Order: sequence, then C-alpha cells, then structure tokens
Amino acid sequence: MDLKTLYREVILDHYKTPRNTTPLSAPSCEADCRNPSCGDKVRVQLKLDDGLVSEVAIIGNGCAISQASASMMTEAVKGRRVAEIEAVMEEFRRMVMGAGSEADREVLGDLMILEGIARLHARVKCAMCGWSALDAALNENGSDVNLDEDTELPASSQH
Amino acid sequence: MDLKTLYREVILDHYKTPRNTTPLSAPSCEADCRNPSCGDKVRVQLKLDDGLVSEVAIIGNGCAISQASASMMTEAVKGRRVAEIEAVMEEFRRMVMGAGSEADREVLGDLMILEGIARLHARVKCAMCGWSALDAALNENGSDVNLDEDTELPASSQH
Amino acid sequence: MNSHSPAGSGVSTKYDVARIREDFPALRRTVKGQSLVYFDNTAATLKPQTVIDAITRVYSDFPANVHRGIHQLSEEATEAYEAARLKAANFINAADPDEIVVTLNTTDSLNHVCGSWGEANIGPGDEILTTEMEHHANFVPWQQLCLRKGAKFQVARVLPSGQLDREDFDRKLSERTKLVAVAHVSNVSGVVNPISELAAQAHRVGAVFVADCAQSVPHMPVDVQALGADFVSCSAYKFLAPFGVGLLWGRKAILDAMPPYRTGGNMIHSVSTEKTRFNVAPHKFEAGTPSIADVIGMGAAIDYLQAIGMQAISDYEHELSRYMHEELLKLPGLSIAGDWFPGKPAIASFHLDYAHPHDIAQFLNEEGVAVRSGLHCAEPLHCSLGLSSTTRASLYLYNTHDEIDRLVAAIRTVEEIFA
Amino acid sequence: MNSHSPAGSGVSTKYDVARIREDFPALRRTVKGQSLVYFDNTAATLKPQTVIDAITRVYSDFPANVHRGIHQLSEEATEAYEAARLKAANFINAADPDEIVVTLNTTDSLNHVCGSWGEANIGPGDEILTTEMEHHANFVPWQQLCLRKGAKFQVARVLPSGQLDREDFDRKLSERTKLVAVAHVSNVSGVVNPISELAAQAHRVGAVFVADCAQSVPHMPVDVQALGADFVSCSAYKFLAPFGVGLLWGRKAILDAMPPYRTGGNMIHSVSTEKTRFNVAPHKFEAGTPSIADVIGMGAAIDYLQAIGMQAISDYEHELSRYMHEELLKLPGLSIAGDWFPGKPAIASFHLDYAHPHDIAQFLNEEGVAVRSGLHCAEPLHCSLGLSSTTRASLYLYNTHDEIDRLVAAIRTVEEIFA
Ligand SMILES: Cc1ncc(COP(=O)(O)O)c(C=O)c1O
Ligand SMILES: Cc1ncc(COP(=O)(O)O)c(C=O)c1O
Repeated sequence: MDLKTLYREVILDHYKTPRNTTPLSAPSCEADCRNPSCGDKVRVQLKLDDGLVSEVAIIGNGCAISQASASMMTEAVKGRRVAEIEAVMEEFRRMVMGAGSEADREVLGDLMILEGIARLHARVKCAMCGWSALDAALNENGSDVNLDEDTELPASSQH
Repeated sequence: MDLKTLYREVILDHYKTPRNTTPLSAPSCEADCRNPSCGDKVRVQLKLDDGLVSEVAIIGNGCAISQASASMMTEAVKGRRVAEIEAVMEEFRRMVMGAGSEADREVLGDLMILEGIARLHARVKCAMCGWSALDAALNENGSDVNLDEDTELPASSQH
Repeated sequence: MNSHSPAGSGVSTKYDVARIREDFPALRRTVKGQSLVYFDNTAATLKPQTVIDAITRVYSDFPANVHRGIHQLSEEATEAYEAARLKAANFINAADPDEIVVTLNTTDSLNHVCGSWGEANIGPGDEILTTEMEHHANFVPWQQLCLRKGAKFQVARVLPSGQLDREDFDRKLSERTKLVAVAHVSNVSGVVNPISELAAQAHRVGAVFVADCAQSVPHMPVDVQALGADFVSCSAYKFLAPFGVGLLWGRKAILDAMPPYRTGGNMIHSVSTEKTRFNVAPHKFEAGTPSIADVIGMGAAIDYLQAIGMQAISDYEHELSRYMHEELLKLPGLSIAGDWFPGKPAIASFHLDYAHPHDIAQFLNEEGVAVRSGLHCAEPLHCSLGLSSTTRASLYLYNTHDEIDRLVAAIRTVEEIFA
Repeated sequence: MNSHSPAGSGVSTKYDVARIREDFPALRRTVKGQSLVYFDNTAATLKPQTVIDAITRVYSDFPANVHRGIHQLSEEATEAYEAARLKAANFINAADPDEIVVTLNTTDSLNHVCGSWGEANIGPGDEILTTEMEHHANFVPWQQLCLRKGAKFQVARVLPSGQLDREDFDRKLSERTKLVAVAHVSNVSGVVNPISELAAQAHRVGAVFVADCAQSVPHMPVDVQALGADFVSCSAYKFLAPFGVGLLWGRKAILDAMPPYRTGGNMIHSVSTEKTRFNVAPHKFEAGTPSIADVIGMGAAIDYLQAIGMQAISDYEHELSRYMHEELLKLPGLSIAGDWFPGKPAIASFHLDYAHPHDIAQFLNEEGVAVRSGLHCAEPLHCSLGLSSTTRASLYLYNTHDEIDRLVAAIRTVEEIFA
C-alpha cells in the first residue's frame, strides 16, 4: 500500500476521530509516552478486571501516525486478556521494526494494515508511542516512557 | 646541495666538533631554547662590550642540525655589533623559512650554506633553536624559549 | 556581485546557479523517482566534488598523522592541515591563524569555552545571559555550568515577531553578568542578531561575549574582528565542508590565558609525573589526532565559497528567501515562525494548521523534497513562540526558484490529503 | 589462519599480502623516487580503497545529518551511521551497541571518562593509578584531574626491560585507588599488559579500570568482555578508518550512571530554561553533529579487517615483528626500547649510538622509508628508560619482509654518513 493510500484509508480516520478518548474515572493503571523531539504524546489508562482489559482510554496529541496507531491500539486491546495483549504488543513491535514473519502476524488482525510503517524508519517511534505507554501501564505502572529520536525501542524490539 | 652533501660537508663537522662551547664565567646575558618534542636544547651565553658581542658560548645537545646551526651561529656573531647581529638573525630566519631573496642573503656569509634547510620543513625549528636562544638572550634576557613541534617561530618569521 | 569561477576556469559576472549545481554530485540523485530538492541545509549541506576530491587525495596520497613527523607523508599532511587553518582564519578574517581552534562541531566549540573559560571564571553569584532563540548547543552548556557553579542562568526573551526582546536583554544584563552567549542567526526563525551592538553592551559591563555563528558563517561574509565578540563558533559541515570539523575562534589574549579543555598528546610541552607544561594556543586545545582529512576538505570548501564570493552567495540567498516566503505565505493555513524582514536568511520554519510536521515532512519526502521537522534543537524558542514543532525549509547557494515551486506544490499534496 | 577475501571475491587460505597491498592507493606512491615504505602505523595507518569509497559514497549520495530526519537522505545516513556502530560493537565484542560511544579520538574518549566519571567520582584523598608507559592521553588527564581534586596521582614503574613493574603496581594499588588506567599495548615498547589480571586486581579494591586499547584493537582480536576493563578507548584511524573517529566502550551500567561530558543538541530529552533532561547512553555522550562519513568509513574498515581476520593479521604481524627485531639487532650501535618477547607487536623504537633520531628519520625518508622520531607522546617512558628520544618503526598488515630489508639498508646509509 502506498503512503497516500495508507493515510487516506486508515490513518486519517483514526487521527481525526480517535477512538476511546474519554478519560477513565478510576483507571487500574496508566502511563505516558512522549517523544520530545517532535511533541508526540500519548497517555494510556486501563481498567483491569481479573486479567482482562475492560476499559481503555488514550489522551494524546502528535503526528497522525502516533495518534492513529494509539487509537487502533485501544480497539485491539479492549476486552482482551493481558496475556493475549502482551503477545499482540510484541508482534506489533516486530512488525513495525520490519522483523517477524507474515505467519505470526495473524494475531494482529486489523493492525496488520500498519505494516507499511516498517519502511518509514523515522516513524517507527511515532507508531510505537501509544504501545510503549500501554507496555509501561501494564508492566511498570507509573514509570513514563521517553522516546527520543535516537532512543532504541524497548529491549524486546532491539534489531 | 643534496642532503648527504650538506651533512657531510657542513653539518657533521660542526655537530661533532661544535665551536665556542666553553661556558663563559661572567656572561652579560644568556638564555635557553628547547624543543621538548625531540630533546633539542641550546643555551646561549653572551659577553657584550659596548654594543659588541665579544664572547659567545653555547651549551647544548640534540640533533645534528640544531647543534651545527648553533655552532655556526657562534662564529657568525662573535665580534659583531648587536645591530648587525639582529639583521643576520632576521635574514637567517627568512632563509630557513624559505622567504627572503638571494640578494639579501649576502649578510649571512658562510651561513648561506644552510639554505637547504628551508626544504626540510620539519627541521626548521631544529635549525632555529640556537638562534631563538640568541634572540632571547639579546632581547629578553632570562626568558627561555620553548619550541614545540607545532609552535610557530617568533613573530617576525610568520609565514 | 562577485565573479564566479569555482572551477577556476573562466569568469562570469552573474551568479550561475546551474553551473554551481553541476559541482554537487548529490544533486544528481533522485528521491522517490524525482530529482532531489535538498532543503535541509541548516542541518548539513551537500558537498561539492572539489571537497570530495580533497578528501580522496589525502587518503590516497598522504594519509599520515600531522604534527611535523619528519617523513614526507606527515610533512605533506601537516602543510595541508595548517594551510586549511590559514584559509579558515582568512575566511572569517581572524587577525592571526593561531586564533583558530579546530574542534569536532559547534557544540564542541561551545563546550570548549564553557569547560575551559567557564570553569575557570564563573563562580557563585555570577550570571550568564543567553536568549530563548538559542540552539541547545548554546543553551544547555551554560545552563549546566550555572547549575554546577551556583551562578544564575538568565535567558533574554524573544518577541512574538521572533526578534530578540532588547528591553529584556538590557534588563537582564548587569554588572553580575560574566558571559553573554547569543546566536548570530537563529536556526529556526532566521533572525539576525545585532552582534556588534550586543557585544559592545556586554563589554561595557565587563562580560565576555560568545557569538554562535553556526548559521551565519555559511551564508554571509563574517568578519570576526568587526563582529566584536570574544569567541565565535561554527560548524564547517554547514558550509560545504566534511563532517567532523567545527571551529572556535577566540581572541588570542583570551585563548592564551585559558586552561586547556581536553588534555593528552600534542597539546603539551613536556610531561613528567610531577608536572605537565602545556603548548600554546591553538595547539593546547587540539589534544590528540585531529580530523585531518576533514580539515583539509574544509580548506577546499572555503576555496569554493570564496571563488563565488560570500556577498554574492548572500545576495542570491536573500532573493531565494524573498521568493520562498512570498510563495509559502500564499498557502492557506500556513504560518511561519518569526516575522519576515528584509534580508532574512533563506530559512522558513512553518506550521500548517491541518497537519503535523512529521506527516508534512513524510509527504514532502514522497515528492522528493527534503526538509526537517521537529524542534530543531531549539525547544525554548518553540515554547516561547507557542509552537509544538515546525517543518523547516532551509536553502543554500545551489537551490533555485524552481525548487521552491516544487516545495509549494508538495505542500499542496499535503493539503489535499489532510485538509 | 582465517580466509582472506576483503574485496569479497574469491577465498584464499593463506595470507596474501601482495593482494592486500593492492587495496591501498598510498602504497603506489613514491617518496624520493622510491616506492614508499610506510612504517609509521602507530601514528596513523593507510586507508584501503573500500574506506575511501565509503566516504565518497556518503558525500555523493547522502551527505545529510543523522538523528532520524524524516527525509530519505537523513534516513540513509542514520541507517549507515548506526550500522557502523553495530559493526564496532561486534568488532570488539561489546555486549550491546549502546555501549559504543563515538568520539573524536582516543584522547577524547579518555577525556570523556575523566571529565564525566572522574569529575563525578574523584575527591580529595582518592588515588588514581597509571603507569610510566602510558601515552600522554592516558596520563595527563588523570594527572590534571588529581591536581584539580586534591587526589593523589600514582604512577607504577616500568622495569628496564620495558615491562610493567608488577610489584610497584601492587604496592601502589590500594583501597584508596578509585581508578586505574593502563595501556593494553605500549606505543613505544610494544609491551602487552595483562589487562584482565590488572583489571581483576583493580576490581578487588573497588577501583574502575580503564584500558587504553589504541594500539591493541588495530592489531589483535580484542574482546572487551574478556578483557574485564570497565572502559576501553581506541582510535579508528589507527585501524584503517578515516581520521576523526575514536571509540569509547563502557559498561552499560556505568555509562548510564555517568553525567554527560559535552552538552548541547541531540543528547537531550527536553530543554527548558529551568531544566534539561538528558538522553540515554550512548546518545547522551554524542552531543552535536558527529563525524558521520568518517564513522561510516570506519564500518568499511572493520568489514575489511574482519574479512581478513584479526587473528590472521596478528599472526602475520608477529612474524614481521620477529624478522624486524632480528634484523635490526644485527646492526652495530643499535638498541631497542624494551626487551624482545615472543608475540611482541611489530613496533621497534630504536636508538643508534652515533646519530640523533631526527637525523635518522630524515635520512630514512631520503630512502623512502617513513618512521617517526621523538618522544611519541610518551615522555615519562623515555625518561624512565633513560632515552632522550627514539626512532620508531611500526608495521601493519600490508607491510612486508622486503620493506624491513629496506629499513635495514636505509639505517646502513645513516651509519655510513654518521659513523
Ligand atoms: C597507546 C595510545 N594511546 C593514546 C593515543 C592517542 O590517540 P589519539 O591521537 O587518537 O587521541 C595513541 C596514539 O598514538 C596511542 O598510541
Ligand atoms: C545556531 C546553531 N548552533 C549550534 C548548532 C550545533 O551544531 P553542531 O551540531 O555542529 O554542534 C547548530 C546546528 O544545527 C545551529 O544551527
């Protein structure tokens, strides 16, 4: 898919009308991710019920890719078990880093449409912003993430 | 003159038997010059009588060019007036820096044989060591000179 | 306008950009199937063939260390290296080549001043004055020095126009001010600060003045003696030279009085366990083996620029700048950081009200147009002007009016997609 | 011996020096009418065509700034730059590419440790231990730091053989020692220090260990994990790479805990007037625009070396070294700084009892043989061995037995003239 099509068919929709943006009143956990070099910022709030994400919210601003990716992330995690989400998170990371295999991507469902991001190396961090906040919220509640332009993505995604 | 001839016919003679090496008992002025990167070192002592250098001595060690040039310097200055010596000093500097003109070299007499040094850029400082000490002795008695490998020669000889 | 004969052959009395473009191999490449429009010159410039050839020659013929080794290769390298220092001195009209210290980049130059002069001269209660429009390289070192020393870090405001708030500057400059650090040209707004006036003010209160000339030296005649600053920093790779070289100019007397910044080989007179005696400036600041080929390449870059003439380059760029600003400001929803002023350098950091700079840069790249997006290492300025980030087009001597049209057309594709 | 296919074509099982020589354009030049014999490799090495080509490619194709600009050229530059960092990590077996900090040269690397770790961790009463055989770059910074901090500067002796006096080292290492800095290989005597033993000793007293590997990394397999030091420094231009690049390896945990050395752009997370937050290692140590093309050129140099194999290179150089020492020691009036030992690197710093090193180097140059003369930035070692200065022949992977014969013959001409 070329860049224009990707934006037109997927990104702009989520960018202009991001899903799940109503802040949660009593989140079980939350975390921020910011990419200070460009101002991308996403806060993720989760409501966990017995190992299941029952509610999710994002509050953010930044480039279309960061915001659309975060919005799509909320749709992918809502109602899913944490263990499953970890697998999706890992596979999403692999995909945008240009690693992993087609076969393993099944788990990503609609997110597979973001595959093209892997070619936009400078934008991988934008795409990861919401996901890094999600990871921080789930695994290190409260410790926010800073993605600077040169910061490597979290360990599991080292290439 | 090629390098071997220069060494054989001039330098080695002065290097192996430098002239005027008996320290003066009561010098009017004296100064050291050292080139710490290679260990060249020359101390110049002068006895001045009414604007005339009546006695001169060098104490030094280092490479053949530094010691020979200092030895030849003593022969050139002994018995001469300070004003004349300043002119010789200046012209010698010009010659080894590859500046000045043939015509002006007359004043150098026997020293003209060192003209070839100008082509050995890395050795110009060696050739100048005794002369820099002479300059310091005449003009700033006691303030010693350090010629490091990258130090420019004194102002008048800037190229 | 000066005559142009960079290749040394023939003289033309008009600025021949077509001919200049032939000297830059990167201008022959394509991006996304289109010829490259390179508008990221504030970050780094393209290199002419003569500079590339100069580097190749060093590595093919005399890839030796400098500092007067007696063998031929070292001698050739030393001659060429010192000749480049002389060219740099001449380029910015330094009174003495010994006032030219070769560093890694502007950041390194400014860290020299900070780590050497600053460490030795700044104490508790002292103040350092800089401005909101500085590149981080001329901001963070002073801020950190003040933190270490218990000194006060003062930052003069910029006006909404992007110009320095002179009243605020005057207010914050006092007898306590020991150092003033100001950019000659902002790398975001293109604002040109009146360095000689500011330096004179600083000198009246006894402060040392640092001019960050990273964005002026490449684009206009800069005469450090006329400028009146005590230190001037710039980056050679921003004026056609190789990466790896920055310059620090400092007044001889101040350099001589400063302790060295880095210590090690080549910057010493003698070393013993008890005591080390240092070499004189500039060598005492050039510890270790320098970026020899890059420095020699810088000499070739200066030759190239001087053959065209810095005034001719500046005049040509002013015309490009006027045209770019006129055309950009016709676009709906576009605003530019800092107001236009006559003689504004060819830098436009813009904001589109319908798209984010990252997405803009991405789509401009699709059209073969290279620009930067982000904060351009000038977060305080963006903050002050209320901008989260911008897209920056910055031009140089080889850019053309047609390329500006390509930029404008590319922005229209962004508009089509986003608006 | 590893297979050799630097040009990527064909595989040979023996060390093919003739073929290697073809890759170095400088070996085709003449000096004084004779083919060049380049024996000044300790100071800087010649460059293979692949390294020159890598630089040319950067400047012709993507002469852009790194740090992930969104446009294509910046992206290509960033990829190539980070790929080179990865190659460097692999070359010295770093556990993580984030442990590789790109600097200007070894001196800069060591000044990073001194100015950052040292400033933060050394105080009055502490001690720093180094040795008499250090290059000034691994001596003067520690000496000056001790002076600034009121710490004690300890210098372990060398024996007349040139070897480290282990008893003196043990005596001077104590609970007060906070940092130990030792060369892996001496650039004058070629002595190879047992870094892993010394580092273990240092660690037992809680000291940090700095290994100056400027003369080991180019000539033998170096595995920083096996070495056991906490910091390792080296200069890329001493292993076929361009000038302008040094490396500092540091343990991740130590680098992470260290304050930055230079501050400015690219090494920050966020900047405001009140506060600056720094980026993580290695980026927090790479302020400003790096020597991009040179770093990419270093990647090509590492590829070249690894294609031949560092063990093969080391074996070949040991044979050259043996032959050189044998032949030199046959010459009357010649002595070499430091005793011979099996596996001695191909470095011979010699003294002729009838001529001064400056004159020797001058006459060797007349014969086309390039050597260094002087103190080689190691004045304390010369002092300790009672030498005023020496003439140094240092070889590399492209040198040959025939060239050693040329050196010997050239020394005979000096003898003819002087003796
Ligand atoms: C052992 C050693 N350490 C340090 C250095 C200094 O290297 P640089 O000039 O790259 O800073 C050298 C270079 O000769 C060396 O041989
Ligand atoms: C005004 C200004 N100052 C400083 C710098 C930093 O330059 P360097 O990256 O060479 O250290 C820049 C580079 O963008 C600049 O534009």
